[in-house]
Amino acid sequence: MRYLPLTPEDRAEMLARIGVACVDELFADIPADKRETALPHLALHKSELEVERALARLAGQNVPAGSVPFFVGAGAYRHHVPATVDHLIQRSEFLTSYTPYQPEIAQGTLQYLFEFQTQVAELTTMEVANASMYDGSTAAGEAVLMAHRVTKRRKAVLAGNLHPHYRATIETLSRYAADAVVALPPAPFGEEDLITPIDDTVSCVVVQSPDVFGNLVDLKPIAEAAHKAGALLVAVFTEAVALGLIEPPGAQGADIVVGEGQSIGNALNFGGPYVGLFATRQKFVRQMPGRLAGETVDAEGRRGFVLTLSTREQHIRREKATSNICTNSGLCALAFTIHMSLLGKTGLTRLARGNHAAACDLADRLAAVKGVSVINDSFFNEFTLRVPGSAADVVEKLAARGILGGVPYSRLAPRSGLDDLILVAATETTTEDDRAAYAAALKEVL
Amino acid sequence: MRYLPLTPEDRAEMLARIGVACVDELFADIPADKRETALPHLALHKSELEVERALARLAGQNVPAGSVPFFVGAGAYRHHVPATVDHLIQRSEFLTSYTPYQPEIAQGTLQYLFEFQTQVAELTTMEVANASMYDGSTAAGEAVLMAHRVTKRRKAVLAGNLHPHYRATIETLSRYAADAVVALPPAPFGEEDLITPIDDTVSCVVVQSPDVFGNLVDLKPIAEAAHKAGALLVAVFTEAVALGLIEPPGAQGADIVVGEGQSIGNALNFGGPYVGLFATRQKFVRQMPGRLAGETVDAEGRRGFVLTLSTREQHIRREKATSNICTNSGLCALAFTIHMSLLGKTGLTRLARGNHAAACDLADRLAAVKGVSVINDSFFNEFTLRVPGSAADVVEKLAARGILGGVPYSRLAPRSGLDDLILVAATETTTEDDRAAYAAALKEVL
Amino acid sequence: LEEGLIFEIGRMEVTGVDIAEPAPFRDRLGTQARTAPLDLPGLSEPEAMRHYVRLSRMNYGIDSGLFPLGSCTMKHNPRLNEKMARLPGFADIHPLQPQSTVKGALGLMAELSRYLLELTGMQAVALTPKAGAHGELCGMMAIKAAHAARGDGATRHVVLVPESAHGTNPATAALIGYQVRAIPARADGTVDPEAVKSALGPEVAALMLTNPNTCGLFERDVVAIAEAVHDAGAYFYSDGANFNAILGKVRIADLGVDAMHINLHKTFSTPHGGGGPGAGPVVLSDALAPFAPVPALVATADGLVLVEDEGADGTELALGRMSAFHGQMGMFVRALAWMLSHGADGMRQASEDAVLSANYIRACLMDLMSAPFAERPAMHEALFDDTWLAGTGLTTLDVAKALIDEGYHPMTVYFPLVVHGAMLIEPTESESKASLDLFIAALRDLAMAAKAGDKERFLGAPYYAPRRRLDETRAARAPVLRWTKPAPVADAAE
Amino acid sequence: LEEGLIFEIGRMEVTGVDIAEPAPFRDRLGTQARTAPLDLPGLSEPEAMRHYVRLSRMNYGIDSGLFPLGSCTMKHNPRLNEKMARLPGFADIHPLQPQSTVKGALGLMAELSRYLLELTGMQAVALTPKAGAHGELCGMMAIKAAHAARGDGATRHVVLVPESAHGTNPATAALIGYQVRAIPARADGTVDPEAVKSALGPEVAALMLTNPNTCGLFERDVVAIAEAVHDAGAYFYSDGANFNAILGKVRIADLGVDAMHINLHKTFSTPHGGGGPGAGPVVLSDALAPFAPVPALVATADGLVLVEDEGADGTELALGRMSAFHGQMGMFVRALAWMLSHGADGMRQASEDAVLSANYIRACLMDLMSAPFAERPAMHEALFDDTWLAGTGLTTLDVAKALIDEGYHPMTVYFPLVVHGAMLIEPTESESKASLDLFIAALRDLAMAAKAGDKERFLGAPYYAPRRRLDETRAARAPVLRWTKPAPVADAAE
Repeated sequence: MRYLPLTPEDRAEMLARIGVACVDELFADIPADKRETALPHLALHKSELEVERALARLAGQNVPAGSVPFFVGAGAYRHHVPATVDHLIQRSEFLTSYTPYQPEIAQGTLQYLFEFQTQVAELTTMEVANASMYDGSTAAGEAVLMAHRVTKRRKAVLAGNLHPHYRATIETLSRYAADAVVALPPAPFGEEDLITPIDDTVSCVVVQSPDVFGNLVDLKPIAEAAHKAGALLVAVFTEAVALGLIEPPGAQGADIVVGEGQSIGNALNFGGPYVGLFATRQKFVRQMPGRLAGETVDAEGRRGFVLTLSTREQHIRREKATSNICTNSGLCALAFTIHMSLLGKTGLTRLARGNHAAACDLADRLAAVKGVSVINDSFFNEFTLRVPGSAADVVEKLAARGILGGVPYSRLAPRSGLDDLILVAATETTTEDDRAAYAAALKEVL
Repeated sequence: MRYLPLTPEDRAEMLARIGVACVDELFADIPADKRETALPHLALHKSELEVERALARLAGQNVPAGSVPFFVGAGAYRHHVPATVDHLIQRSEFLTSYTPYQPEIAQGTLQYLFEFQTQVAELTTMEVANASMYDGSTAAGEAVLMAHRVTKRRKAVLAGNLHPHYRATIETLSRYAADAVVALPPAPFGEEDLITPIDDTVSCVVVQSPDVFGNLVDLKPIAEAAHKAGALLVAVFTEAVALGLIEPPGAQGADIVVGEGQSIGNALNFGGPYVGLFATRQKFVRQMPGRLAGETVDAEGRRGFVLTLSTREQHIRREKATSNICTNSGLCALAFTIHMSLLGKTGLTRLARGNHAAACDLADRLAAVKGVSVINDSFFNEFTLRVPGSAADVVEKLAARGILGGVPYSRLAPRSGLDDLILVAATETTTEDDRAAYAAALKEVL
Repeated sequence: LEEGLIFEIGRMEVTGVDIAEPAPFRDRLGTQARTAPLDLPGLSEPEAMRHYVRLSRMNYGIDSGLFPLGSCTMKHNPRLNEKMARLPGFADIHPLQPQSTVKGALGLMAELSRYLLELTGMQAVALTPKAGAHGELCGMMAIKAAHAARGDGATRHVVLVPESAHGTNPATAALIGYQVRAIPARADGTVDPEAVKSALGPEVAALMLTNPNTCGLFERDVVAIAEAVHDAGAYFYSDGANFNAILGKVRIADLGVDAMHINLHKTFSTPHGGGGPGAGPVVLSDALAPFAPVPALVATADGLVLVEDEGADGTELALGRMSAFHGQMGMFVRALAWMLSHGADGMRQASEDAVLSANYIRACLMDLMSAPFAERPAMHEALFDDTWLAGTGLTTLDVAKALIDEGYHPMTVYFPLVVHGAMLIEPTESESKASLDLFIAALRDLAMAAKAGDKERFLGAPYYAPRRRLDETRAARAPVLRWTKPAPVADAAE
Repeated sequence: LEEGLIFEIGRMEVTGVDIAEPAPFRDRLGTQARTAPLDLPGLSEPEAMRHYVRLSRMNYGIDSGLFPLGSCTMKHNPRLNEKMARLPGFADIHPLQPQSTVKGALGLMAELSRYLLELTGMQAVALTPKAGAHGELCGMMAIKAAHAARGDGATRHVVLVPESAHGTNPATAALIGYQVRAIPARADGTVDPEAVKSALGPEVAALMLTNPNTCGLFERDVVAIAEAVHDAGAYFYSDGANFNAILGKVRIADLGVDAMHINLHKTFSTPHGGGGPGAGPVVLSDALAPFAPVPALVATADGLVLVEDEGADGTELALGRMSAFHGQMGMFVRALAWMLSHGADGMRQASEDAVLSANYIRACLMDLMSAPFAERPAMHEALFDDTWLAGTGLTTLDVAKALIDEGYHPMTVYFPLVVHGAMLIEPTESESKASLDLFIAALRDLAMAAKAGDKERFLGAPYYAPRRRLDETRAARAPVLRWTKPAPVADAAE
């Protein structure tokens, strides 16, 4: 076996040194009647070539986004990632390192986490950010729990236009933690009233912008109402690139900002691994979940970085921890921070503008198709199309024509009654030809 | 431009420091009437995404070997290369380093070259090897020049079954160096008489085994005859994997062994870059071309490695150098040595046996097709098929059926009159299905 | 070895990505165009390459040397797996594409599930959890859901956790409102079934047990413990962190386990990546299978279907949704590549080699270092305490830091909490005997130096790392968690 | 930082590649089965990974820091290019597949050719040469063939080469039987047309000239030199090693060049890889174009065809074949990716930035270090000699080794030969101003230390590298060029 360095001779010598006759003596504590002697339904070891063939066969049964005109978003976005990013995250010293609990030999990880935290804080216009969560949806769940800790209240209000998966993730967590959730119905066609549900029992109101339908939401009045009631505003985003062009939640009064960081530096990966962004105000930092890298000095006075405030964490605090999170998204955060460093303000702004331009062009083309309308007043790189009949059918028919045209809202929220809406995204990776092909195909399938 | 770190402000500051008004003043020595102000027929800079699209479009117009049943050899062989190899050669410190003229900060390169030299010597059963040449064919040219230097004679005898490209490479070099070449006619069907042409004006006889038709050649009698006449035996191979299973030239009296190293660790790459192997006897080492890494110690007595015997080389010896070679195949040699280290004797022997088994199976299947014969008495992983009619037509017809079935000998040697022979290779990357498909298709096209 | 922060070396007008400005168009940002400053400096590509290469060189990884991190299982990460995960058919597909366009992805998830179920003997697997702790959360939610469905959810509010457990266990239990009751270990380092029995009662919802446990021992009374738990109407949650020791040696279903998460990034070698991403699929017993979260993979007459809706047929009891989308596909590919590569024979051999290596290390060091519980065979970890340091004036931490100077990552220290000054060494199956022997020699040398009174070698360590010991107290007292622009330096004339 | 040789750490029975034994079969090896021993130890995959990662860490690359290697042009290597070269449509195609199955590959070669011809203004390009020196050989063979075709091949046996030339120039000329006649440089570091004229004669076949030359200067009388060469019936070969300075600034055809090789691994950034592979396409003038080697790419009515046969129509005058197959395809892809990425604007800018940076370095150092020929603008290299070291007891080599301790690769030293103790610094266009300023500061600090008499800092340098200075004399005196099994140690009792 190519991965196992010990030879039969090595094993014999080692057994002799230990003083046992055979390796099974080392497994003596497993009850004899429970021991397994084989795995009869699993194949024996395979060569690299055989494994490649087996997996390539499975990969070949999928339609990669890059092979077709592609307009799927709804929480995960296809952007072009520079080759440098993937090269660098595969450096042995990044890829095969551990959580940086030994800072003397983990300054590489700790410094990029410190840089990542700064970038996330800057992007969201918040004061501090942590060193990443699993993804946007679980970060949203953690944000609600944190708001409960900060306000000592246990009821969250969720906007109706929150991504249904995020809503479900929060609801699941809250249900098992026995916390209350007020989830408003989706409101694709008009402005939602998020003020009325806020009272002094509410710990936080969770609002997404751009929301799941693509609308840009003015967070300021909601923040004001929340603050007046002693509640926090938790702002959510699923497309980090948007923040290059739209007003960040931190500038609109948000207290906790969580989002999906996948779209910067990370591939679609069929849903994971992704990277959750989590930012808040300095005063709440001791209630934050997750890891934090902090600056300090070493014994010789040189600047260095360590994981800090770990008394919030499970490995120190156990049942009193702010979260149970341990392994998070280190390498995805690295991809994010490298891509962001390459972009900088100049590149991010251009990227965001290119996305917005592509989406505006696509919206115009599709809205020109008879029977179809774009429901949004405003959007970034994703909008919602209203089609005659079943959105799910339209998407399937487009797929049969080789166009991945978006996500039927009904797939995310089957019993919402909103069966004629398609969420459509256009990034810089779409070409004019792609967009024209979409409009043409849409005309055909309707 | 993503690759150019200077900003307009930087440039202005630097010009000021230099004391010129604009950058064109620095180009003042270019005659004014010759200066170019633009490149009107070349496009402006492109984004990564655009470059990827342009090149992927070209790549998509080719048929990759891995996508079809594939049996092409004739000097370049498709083997499975472990993912580890390509990962490691892309380590920044290997990929972006220079020729190791500064040994204190190039021990990584120097040590692997020393290991490479040892592996090549061991594989060929020779005493010493150099740190790589461009490829097998140019190494063969250098071997002839070296034999001339050693024997102080200027005439080479080339076996008729030498790969025609190798023969042409040697002939070209010899023609311009005004050295004599006796090139025997190809002899696919029987044993070639290489003894008779050897006399005391001959510096070397150049023999390939397995030869271009795949035959395994007994080098011992040729070596004896050469040595008796004061000439050297230059042994050539184009498939390094063969040496895992066949008697190496060094054990049969060869004085210089040259070969193509591509098939270990390196991709097909449409013909390059490859890596030339070059081994000889210790006593000839000062007549060798190319770089040599040697062992020594540093100022603290620690083992270390340096480039050595550089008084043979052009950067020291100029017109008296043993060769003009400078840049060679460092990274391809690294790929070779990593793959070889992974294989070891055990893996190489198994790999070679697997290749031979596949070729034997294919030969049996194809020989069973009516009208077709395998001309070889012996072979390793490549043999020659005699078909009725034009081999070139058969190969084209097979290609039209999605099978890359080998190389018509007539493509390599258009005026040899041998128009009905196909060189057919089978490596471990062919499957039983591939081989069956070949036999079936061959039956159809004849 | 100093490298500035990107905020120090980057500049606002520089970018390492060429993106053309779009042609003028009417924007649809409404009132929401960004007005806030965006102080994100950029790096040209050569600058970025150098910055991150230099940072990486301050790190230690498995590829640098032996990584004896007990309980964390840092084993070889095959590059084949990285290559496979990057096939466009896996990396470049969207979780919400029509399912008809991702049949291979669903096939891969099904095959991974089959392997996990074969290796554990369990009935169902939930693939979505994103890490071990997230898997624990999923498993414990399933248990809570099962109690609720049975009607005793309100009364069962206690979870039993041995003192030696990972911190995630009590943290997870507490996160969903359980009260944690600790179970002490007995003298031999394992859990006493009698202690479990006396802690059980009608208020107990579950026992969380790591097996092999964090002392590196197999809980030999696990069957009796499981029976007691079940007899008391509770469920048996097993922490799968140490699954690497028993692949193909025992099926946890046969031990009475109801739920266990599997860290793909430990057992199946998806890379740790400086702290993630991981993946924590949870296997479930018959009793808990109906409560698995959505999305769930279901084999139908039309092929595999991913049921995403909690209200759909067959998912009425589903515990809900753990996160957006379907789980860590990138990790699934890597883990399956590892399993296919090893095969049934290689996986058993891997566990045997891991256990053999740990016992070998213990056997070679226990004359110099103190190894508690050494009357039992170790599993894949060798546990030492700090008794052997008595009188040296040195601590476990000093030994760990001195090990850095020997070219190694330290072992896990001060965990498990049940022995004093714990040092937990896990060599994994990835080390050659020569590598183990060098590591043993380094530790023996340190042990002898410690006993000989060479305190300086330890107290100042590490001497040969990119940094000496860092001031963690200062970091926590006034946390600096982000870069901020330095205040302008006051004019010298003032 | 010590790492054993694979022969010391590997073992014969170990392999890092799983290959199944084939089913029994009748072999066809005849009498040629291997009987010779094969002492090639294997490494398991984890061992191999660690071995090479550790070796790599003893190296310095462009990604480690500024690489000021004059005349070698070590610039940023974009990873996009590596990715492109690995597309299966380029990496996994065989040179002898039917041409109908490699139309994209031929298209790529045609596009690369078009770029090279546009940049040089020349008439034809031979893509096959595998490195710069191989390109020189090709170009000089074309010249020899042209003379032969013209009938004066027998008489023209001399090639003129300036003293400042790369060693490959005289070595190449000598390789194909030419006698080398040196041309001295004039006081300003360039070639005097009068010196060329007086060296020319009916026996002269060609002049080989590097331009910009190895002193970093543009040969401002190049047009007159070319005319003189042509007037004498000889050809003008230009060494393209320094092409990086003039991309888009001047077309070499306009200067009278007949042949020039282009190092794709210098100008167009295909990685140096520790010594290769390179690629050395040769551009040819009208006069030499007919003599280009086979294979040659020809546009026909049916599309592109690669003519491989020297006897085919249109290749009657071909000089022959430089090597098997069609050239360094992997390098072609990388070079074209670089050119497309830069575009016409970026390539000009790259040359301007390279020249600007070299002049900036010279301007910032010439008060402390002696810069010959500084009355002329430098091109992309800044040349210093060792006059400034007079009286310090230090040599150019000492400065180079001391620079290692500052975290840099040394500059090119003792080349060109025409100035004493030369130090040739080429920053390339890949450095930021901040990076240049740090480098300048390091050199200024060293220069001041040298002048202040701090000899120890230099003579013992490098202090902070994986190795101190190595004993090259010992290596050459009794060369050890391969590992051999150590003789068994005599028994201690004997």
